[in-house]
Amino acid sequence: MRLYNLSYFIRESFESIFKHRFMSFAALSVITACLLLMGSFTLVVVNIENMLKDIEDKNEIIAYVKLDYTYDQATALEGKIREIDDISELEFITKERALQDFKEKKKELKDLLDYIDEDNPLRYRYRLKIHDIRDTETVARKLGRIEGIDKVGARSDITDRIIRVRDVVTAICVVLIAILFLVSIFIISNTVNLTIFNRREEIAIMKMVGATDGFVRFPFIIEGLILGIGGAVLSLLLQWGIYEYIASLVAKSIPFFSIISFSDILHRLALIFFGTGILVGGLGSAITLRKFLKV
Amino acid sequence: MRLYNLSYFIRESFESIFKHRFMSFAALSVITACLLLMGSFTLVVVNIENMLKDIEDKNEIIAYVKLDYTYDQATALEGKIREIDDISELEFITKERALQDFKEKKKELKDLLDYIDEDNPLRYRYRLKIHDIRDTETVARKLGRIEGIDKVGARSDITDRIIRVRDVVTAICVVLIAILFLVSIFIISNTVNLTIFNRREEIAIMKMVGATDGFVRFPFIIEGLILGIGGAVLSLLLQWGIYEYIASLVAKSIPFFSIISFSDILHRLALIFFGTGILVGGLGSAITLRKFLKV
Amino acid sequence: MVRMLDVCKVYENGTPALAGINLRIDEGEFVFLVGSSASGKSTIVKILTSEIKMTSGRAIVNGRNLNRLKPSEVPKLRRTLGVVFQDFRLIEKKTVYENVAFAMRAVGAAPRIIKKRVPYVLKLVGLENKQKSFPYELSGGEQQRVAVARAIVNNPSMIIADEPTGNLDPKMSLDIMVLLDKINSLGTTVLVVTHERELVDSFSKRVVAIDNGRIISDRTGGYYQNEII
Amino acid sequence: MVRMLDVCKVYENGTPALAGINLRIDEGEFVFLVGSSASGKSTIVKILTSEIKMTSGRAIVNGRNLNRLKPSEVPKLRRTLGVVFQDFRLIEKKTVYENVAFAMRAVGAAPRIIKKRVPYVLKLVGLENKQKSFPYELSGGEQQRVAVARAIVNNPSMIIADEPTGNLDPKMSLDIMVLLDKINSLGTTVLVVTHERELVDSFSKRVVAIDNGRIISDRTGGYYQNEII
Ligand SMILES: Nc1ncnc2c1ncn2[C@@H]1O[C@H](COP(=O)(O)OP(=O)(O)OP(=O)(O)O)[C@@H](O)[C@H]1O
Ligand SMILES: Nc1ncnc2c1ncn2[C@@H]1O[C@H](COP(=O)(O)OP(=O)(O)OP(=O)(O)O)[C@@H](O)[C@H]1O
Ligand SMILES: [Mg+2]
Ligand SMILES: [Mg+2]
Repeated sequence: MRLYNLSYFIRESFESIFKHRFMSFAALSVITACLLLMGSFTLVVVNIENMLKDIEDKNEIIAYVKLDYTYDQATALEGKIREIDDISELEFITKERALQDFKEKKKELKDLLDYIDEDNPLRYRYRLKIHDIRDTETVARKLGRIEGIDKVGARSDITDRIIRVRDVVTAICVVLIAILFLVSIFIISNTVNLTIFNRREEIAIMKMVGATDGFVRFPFIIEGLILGIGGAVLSLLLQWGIYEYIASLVAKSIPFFSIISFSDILHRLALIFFGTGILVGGLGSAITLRKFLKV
Repeated sequence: MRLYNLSYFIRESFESIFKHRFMSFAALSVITACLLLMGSFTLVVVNIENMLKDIEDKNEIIAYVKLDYTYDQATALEGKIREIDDISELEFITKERALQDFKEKKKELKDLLDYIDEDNPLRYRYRLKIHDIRDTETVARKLGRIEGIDKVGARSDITDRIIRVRDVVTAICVVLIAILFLVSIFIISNTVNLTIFNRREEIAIMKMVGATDGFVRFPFIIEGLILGIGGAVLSLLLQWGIYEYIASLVAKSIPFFSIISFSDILHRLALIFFGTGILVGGLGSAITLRKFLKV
Repeated sequence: MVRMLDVCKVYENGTPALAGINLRIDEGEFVFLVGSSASGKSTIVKILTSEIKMTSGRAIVNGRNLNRLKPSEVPKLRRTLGVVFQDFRLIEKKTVYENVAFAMRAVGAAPRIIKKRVPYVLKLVGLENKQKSFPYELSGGEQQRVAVARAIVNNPSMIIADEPTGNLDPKMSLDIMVLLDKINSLGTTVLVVTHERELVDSFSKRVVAIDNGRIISDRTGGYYQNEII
Repeated sequence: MVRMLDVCKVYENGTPALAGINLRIDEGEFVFLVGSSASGKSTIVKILTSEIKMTSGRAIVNGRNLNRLKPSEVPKLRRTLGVVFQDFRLIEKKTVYENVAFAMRAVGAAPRIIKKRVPYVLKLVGLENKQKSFPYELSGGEQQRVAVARAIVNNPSMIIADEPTGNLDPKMSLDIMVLLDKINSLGTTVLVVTHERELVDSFSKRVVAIDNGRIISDRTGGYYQNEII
């Protein structure tokens, strides 16, 4: 392709966007709107996943040391426990600490418990967290096999619930996001279709005066790309504003809920936005055009 | 309007949908897709709200009776407690039941607790639930003022958290749904715009041969209505299928999570779908047409 | 019936099209409007049909004052006119029959009457076999004849035909003109814009010639005969 | 250069348009194609430009066999032709200049050449002042002249003009025809479809007459003179 053709194509595309501003505006705003929907949904999902991760983090396993083990014997177990994979945090708790904690939790029984201080019935114990909540049972079994560990308190009922809730939430989110993406892409390409359909005569005339398919198609594709990228930029900016606003609202009303910062997901979001914009704007135009080029 | 005009308008609308099938299909599928998005989101939100309600239901207030009250004195308090509004459930728990429960919860301490059976340090108590979790504090205060109630255990920290989470979740959902609705309506009317834009010449010609605005507009509006209602029916059916499928998936994997049955929300959903379809299809066409009727 | 008084038209882009037109066409007249390309003929037609607004001057068409015409009255004016547009303006997605029938429906004609009248008029222009064709399935001349049929179908009180025979062979052009003449003899005012000199000369009618937006001649019979090119 | 051998065309809706056309036009010839409305003239043009496919028969245009033309070769064929379409087919959103320039860009002309050639050609058809106008801002005759300008701008080896003067006054029609004649004398083959009998008679050229999809006469000079209507 000659260089002056390229410059012609680009000039032509910009001019055409302006000349068909009614349709360009329609296409641009639909692309922006759809990307915004995709983005909002992705952000919500990412935050939900993050919240579930938080809950998982609070889930812990307690390994009780045999009642007759001395302090030294109990602390000596640490090495063996550390041999188990997947453990992310490990903390040794003395009998005294345990009783203290218990008293604080159950103030009602404090008087009662106070007079058993000398004869503490509690055991030394380890409190540990693991990387993947799914491995709770495996880790518990491994802990149980260690000589000196009496009992393992893994609230596997709750763990199980959390896992299952997370799985279902993830599944629903994936389904919803998939629907949303398909619908968005469908809507965008539909709009692109309509705008090109609107110009089918123009295309036919170009072909009649001897233009090749490529020559007709090129400016359309560039036009599609410009609109796609424009939509991506616009929606990214809008998304940013909306997200920061909602995030600040949430931070004010539920401070214990940690919201992911926008910059952490910016690159992922940008990838989705520009990917979709370019794909549907450029490739979408190219595919739609085929239909109308057969003249 | 003469009767034969009406029949002409209706025939004309159906014919026109068929003749412009490319655009009719575009409009119909965009309406369906957008309604489907709205619907899916509404269903998710309704279920989340329902789940939060479930959690609220599990939240309870404990009113402890003075330690020196006898069984008869303690049970006599029930009448006074019932005088407080908002209470939805009320249960009296004896000292013995309370100790029993406690032992079961803390099996570790069973041996220790066993030998205080004769000297039970626990108090009689009432367990109660209220209609609106927001009133927890008020109810707790009122309970505290009753002669014979020693202490009120309302986990107002957790209650507070739940309230705040619910409020934020509701707020986010409202914002997201609002965005989604606006975007959907925008996209649909955009598509309607484009299809009418595509027919601007046809409209201009009709006006040039002496047709009044109303005469040109009427078939367009009927056409818009048909497409809007068609889209609503289609999306309602699709929504139903998708929902039942996901619901059965969820029921299998997290049985403790109660999903609302589709028939319970059918009427609300139908209202949204048909409302939007009719509004944007019919009214949208009417408004867009104004622009092109000025010839 | 037309009265134009000092009508000027300058298009939005600054092109002057009419520079003071004074024209009076009475009820029942038959007038040819001739003039070279771009002299302003179609502009006059567009002003008479209220498709565009004049820049200055005054005009009355079929008793309606164009200077004070409300938007809601425009359809009423157009219903008294039968117009053949230079570019035909057929509805692409309607058949020949429907294109003509639509003009009747727009004026509120009853279906019974439409069913009789449309085929009759299509036969007049020689298209009885093309009723179910779409415009894109017609030859240029056939499209033009559909436009003529649509213009006369409502028995308008005035027919304005902008170049109604440009795509027709001489024989058919003559037929159409004879048809318009016949309609005229029944009382309808007729204004025909045309380039076809032979045609103009073969009718002894009033000929208004315009050039550069001005009327340069207005007389009856054989306009071209006196000219040398 | 055209060879048509028993070319027939029946449209999708069953309308027979051509019933065995045999036509030979040699390099450098000037041919008028005449015939009444709907006789099949435009159908021949559309087959030659590969806009539609013939139903049966064989045809060669400028050395390309239409029966074996691949879709990718269609643009190459069209670049050797300059076509004036009966319905003009100007791009609505491009100015007069751009409409003509586009045809040059499509064949890969350099911008420098385009900048010189387009105004020159527009001047030939008398539109030097309308370069920046859009088609809807032009009179019927002006649009037609843009179409003529576009057809000749690329110096095609053959010009096919379907009714190129239907909207032009006699003087301008003659000018256009003289222009085509001049181009022809420089070696370009020219095929003109027309109804204007005077025009045909004022040139002593080969006249092919067609009726009902068949060639009924093919001789040189004064076709209409020998006819009585
Ligand atoms: N919409 C418009 N905007 C700007 N200029 C216009 C417009 N329509 C017509 N013109 C210009 O006004 C002048 C008169 O145009 P008009 O269409 O009245 O000519 P005409 O006599 O009908 O010519 P023809 O015989 O070629 O149809 C021309 O110079 C034309 O370019
Ligand atoms: N796309 C089409 N589909 C069906 N029939 C068609 C189509 N195009 C043309 N015809 C028919 O084919 C016949 C010849 O048409 P054509 O356009 O070749 O006529 P023409 O000689 O150019 O006439 P005119 O001088 O009126 O332009 C006519 O009867 C016409 O109705
Ligand atoms: Mg004109
Ligand atoms: Mg033709």
